[in-house]
Amino acid sequence: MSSNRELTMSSYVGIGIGLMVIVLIEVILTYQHLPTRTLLFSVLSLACLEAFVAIMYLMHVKYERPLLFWTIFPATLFVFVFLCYIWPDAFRMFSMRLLQ
Amino acid sequence: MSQSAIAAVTHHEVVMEASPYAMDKKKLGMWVFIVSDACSFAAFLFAYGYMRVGAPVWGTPFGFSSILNGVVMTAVLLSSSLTMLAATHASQTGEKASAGKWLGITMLLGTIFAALHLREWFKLIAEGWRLFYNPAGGAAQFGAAFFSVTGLHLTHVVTGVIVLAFIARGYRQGRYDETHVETAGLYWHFVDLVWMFVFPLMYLMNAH
Amino acid sequence: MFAATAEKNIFLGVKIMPATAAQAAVHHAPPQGFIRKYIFSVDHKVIGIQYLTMSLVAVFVGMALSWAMRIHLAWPDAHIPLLGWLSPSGAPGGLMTPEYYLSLMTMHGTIMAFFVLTAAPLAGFGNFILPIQVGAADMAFPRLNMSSFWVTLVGFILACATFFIPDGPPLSGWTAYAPLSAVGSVAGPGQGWGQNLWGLSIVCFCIASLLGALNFIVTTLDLRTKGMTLPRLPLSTWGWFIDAWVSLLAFAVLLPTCLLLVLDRLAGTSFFIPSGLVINDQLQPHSGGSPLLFQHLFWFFGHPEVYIIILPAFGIVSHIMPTFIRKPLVGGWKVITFAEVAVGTLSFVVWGHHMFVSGMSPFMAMVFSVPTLFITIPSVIAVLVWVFSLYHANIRFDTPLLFSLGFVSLFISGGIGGFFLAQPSTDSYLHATSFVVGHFHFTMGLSAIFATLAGFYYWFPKMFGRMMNEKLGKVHFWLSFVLVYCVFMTMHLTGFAGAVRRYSALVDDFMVPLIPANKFMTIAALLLGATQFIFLFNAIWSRFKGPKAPNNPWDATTLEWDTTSPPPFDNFGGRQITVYHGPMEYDGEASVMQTSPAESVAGT
Amino acid sequence: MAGKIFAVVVALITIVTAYCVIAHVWWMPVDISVHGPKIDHQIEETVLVAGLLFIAGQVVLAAFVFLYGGARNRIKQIPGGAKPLIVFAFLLVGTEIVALSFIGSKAWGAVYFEAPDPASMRVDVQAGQFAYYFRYPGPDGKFGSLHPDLINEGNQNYFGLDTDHDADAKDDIVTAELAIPVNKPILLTLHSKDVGHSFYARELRIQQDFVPGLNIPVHFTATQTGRFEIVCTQLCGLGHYNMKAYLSVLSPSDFDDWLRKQASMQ
Repeated sequence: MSSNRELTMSSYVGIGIGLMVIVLIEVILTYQHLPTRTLLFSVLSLACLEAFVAIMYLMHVKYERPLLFWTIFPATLFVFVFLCYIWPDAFRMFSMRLLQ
Repeated sequence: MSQSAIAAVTHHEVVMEASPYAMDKKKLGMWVFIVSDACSFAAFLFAYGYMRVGAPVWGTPFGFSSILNGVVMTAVLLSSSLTMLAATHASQTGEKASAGKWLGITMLLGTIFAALHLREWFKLIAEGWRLFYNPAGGAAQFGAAFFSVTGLHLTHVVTGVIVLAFIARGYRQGRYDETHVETAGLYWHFVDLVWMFVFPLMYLMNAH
Repeated sequence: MFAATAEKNIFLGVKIMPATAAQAAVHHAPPQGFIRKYIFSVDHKVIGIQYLTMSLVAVFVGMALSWAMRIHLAWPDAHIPLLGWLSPSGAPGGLMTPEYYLSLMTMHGTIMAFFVLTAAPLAGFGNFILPIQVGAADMAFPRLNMSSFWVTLVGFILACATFFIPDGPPLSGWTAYAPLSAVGSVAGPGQGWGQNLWGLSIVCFCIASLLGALNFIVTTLDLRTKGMTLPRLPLSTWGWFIDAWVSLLAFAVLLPTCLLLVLDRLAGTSFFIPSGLVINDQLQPHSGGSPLLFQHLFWFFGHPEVYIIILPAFGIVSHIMPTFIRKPLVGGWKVITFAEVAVGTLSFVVWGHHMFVSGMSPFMAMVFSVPTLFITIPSVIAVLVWVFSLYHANIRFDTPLLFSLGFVSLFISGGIGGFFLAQPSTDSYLHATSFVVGHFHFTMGLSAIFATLAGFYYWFPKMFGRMMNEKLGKVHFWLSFVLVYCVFMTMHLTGFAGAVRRYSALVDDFMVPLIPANKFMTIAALLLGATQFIFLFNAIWSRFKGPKAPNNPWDATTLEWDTTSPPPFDNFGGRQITVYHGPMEYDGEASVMQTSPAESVAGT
Repeated sequence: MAGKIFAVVVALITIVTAYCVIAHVWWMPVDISVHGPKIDHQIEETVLVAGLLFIAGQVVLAAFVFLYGGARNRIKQIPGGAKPLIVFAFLLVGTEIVALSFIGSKAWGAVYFEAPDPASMRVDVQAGQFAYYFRYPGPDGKFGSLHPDLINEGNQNYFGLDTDHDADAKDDIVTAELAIPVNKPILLTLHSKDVGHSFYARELRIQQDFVPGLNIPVHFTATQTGRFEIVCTQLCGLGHYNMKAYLSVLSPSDFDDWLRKQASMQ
């Protein structure tokens, strides 16, 4: 079983600190009084970056066979992407609501 | 290779087709579980987004203290991920004692995270937030979304701590081997990973 | 150094999986004692039979419910004493009330869709057959497997319990649309604890299905015996494997949906309940939720669910046909599997066609309509494969094949209705008419049931070591086949006249002329139900009195026929199984076992 | 033998079904709306396309089962293997699908994408367990605002109108029947009082759900006078089967008389 021997503990600590830094950036962004949408997209993309690092290194998908990556990512993304079909109705709900 | 596995192989040779992932089946199973669990969390978060987009007014209740609390929680959970890695690492190099120690620390950090989170919950409840009531005015869905999403995550954390306790015990007694520790580790990292989305979406997006 | 050995063995193309071996070792000695052997057994064969038994009970319960409904539709003032005993309030003196009709309809849908059509073909046969077909000693996680059955059973018991609580079963349909299902007992009888139990039952079923799917996926990927490469997997295993992926992702979304619904009901949240609802002159406290959100989340699961039900049927039929037509399917394993993958994938992007008239954005209706129409292409390819494989075949008309052919015919007829319901413009007339009822009873209901029966007649000898009675089997098929068409094709046709579904009485001016048609359907449905008792008798009688079955009664080629009937505890008695051929080595009378080193006769 | 029986049975089923569809044994009522013909045409197109596939599929299945029973045939695959099947599926079914969705999208657009005529007559429709109520704006042409807390079946305030303080609400005309003038564009706004309901008028070729909490617009023009049924097709509770209202399409003069009569009864 390919273990996480490819990375030493110290490099993991480095990654952990890196992730923490990204979180702090998110917090700082939160207080820049950005428009909600801009804030949402920026923190979401940062969160995706974090998730990617976490999956690749902490869960060391990077050191497994590529097939694992190509199994779990498409499946999960597939669901996320197509759940987005609900947004048009969310916005309609805002404009068509009966009692404003 | 763990003693039980060696014994098994010598006792009962079964030549199998190679696993296309070349990994232990428990790990593969955990990955499949993670895929489905991620989708479940996604559904919760999409429901929250839908509520929020559709709401005419959406209150943002969190002051800086809550955000700070959240940052500390994130730090705790992240470091627990690192200690979990240390445990896995130790178990793979056969240092049973240190692996057990690191597992203990991970459980401790997990518990601290849960405690901090519950403190936040009780603070909100004391301020009058409920699943169905929003004291600050604005959509009543905030309480519903916040408590259900973070509640689900909290359940995962608590479950994780309990599972780790069982694994640690079984590992010390030699009933479990390093693959069990590694599999539990995968779950723990996943809980951490989910928090990386819950924190910005539930806390930062609701900071005033 | 463990890693090292693993790498080395992969390099050799053969890998020793210590964990698996350990599993096998642990399971080498069968458990002792009745409880461990037959009740809380971790043996996939016992669990498979447990699932099938549960589904058999469920299917007859569901059928009885449909009988009661059909009788009420045709003869509204008929007294059914049994109902009066079951629910004095719902059917005083056996005369069904409108709300009790809806309760029965809800439970018919729930029990059939979840505990029969989802449980039997996938969890039932999958559990019993899949590990044997890949040459494994058991599922990847036997204890998990056992727990998923028991959780399913709890779900089933919760669902049935609704009949015996004073409140009665819920009346909001198996789709449980909010807000009717979310506001609580104020919305009508059965909407109190009946609906709560329903929600909890579905939550249990979701968890069990997720665990089961996980188990199937890992078993298929990791526990294949030497030489059982993916192209050599039997087509039924392909069906279950693809199906496991679909149900893994779909149930992962239904679970939170049901949890949110339960929260709305029990904790006062308002995910699915908007502001200012006045029910029975009572202003509801909820505010700001959206019924459409529930419909979206439910159908995101709900449409894949239809394919979760039909994909194992695809697999079972594709597995059975070559055996009885004595030749491989056209295009071998590739084409049919491609079709199944395509259907499974597309099934996630078409759910909106259940919501064309639901107030969803009309632009989204177009977005959903196109993939819905395109999903017919892989379905048509699958049908063409089945039909054109019959060309120059040597067909043996045993009962399993008859049911497979019936499946193909029903699936064609049902699929045709899809053209009407996939287009918003035509759906806006036919939506919620009996056309829809006929359509989904053909495609997911009866097709899946026919495939399941085919599988049952096919694998019964392997499961119980005895043959079923062929004559009774054939009688069962002919009556079922004709009567199914009498009931559900008539539903299609009356749908064109706008016959609205889910009506407990036909009182509208334009519904009254349809009463004769409904009487005809009712009689046919009663006969159809009665026919199933032939099957029940056949199964029970053959189980104990049937002639002993040889190891391979159908001269089939896959692994389950290369072991005793019924198989020993570890499936192959500790033999090393090595696979040399694909699953469809048929050439007329000649056939080659997957495990035999002899050279191929079909060139697969 | 079994094969021959199977073939015959399948053939019979196909013939009977085809007959029932072609002979319109059960069929749609005559359409009375402007957009209806497009939908009818689309349904006929689909009947043609789907019907041909249905007959072809069943007949080929029956024929093969009829021909190739027993052990005497020399085993062989169809010439060219699976390729022609796949090509056939993609070309024929694919083109049919594209054609259908192209024409169908026009019919759908005619109903849902066209903005309602600004001159259309507005009627507010409220569905509740288990009845429809219709509201006409009255002389001032304005609808009074809704107050769910005021809804009271007892004093017949079905919409929750505040007639004491709300001037717009005073002259609103509430009826239990939907009467409309013929050949005049109508704009309905559907909203529900309690749970989900639906507005299904077969002759108008319109089916539209009421979504609690939302205002759903529907617009159409009736081309024939007469009295037609509006029924609920969205499961709404125990009275679902009996939830209906009547749609009277009247000549303009009759309609004015009717509306005056209703106003006097408020």
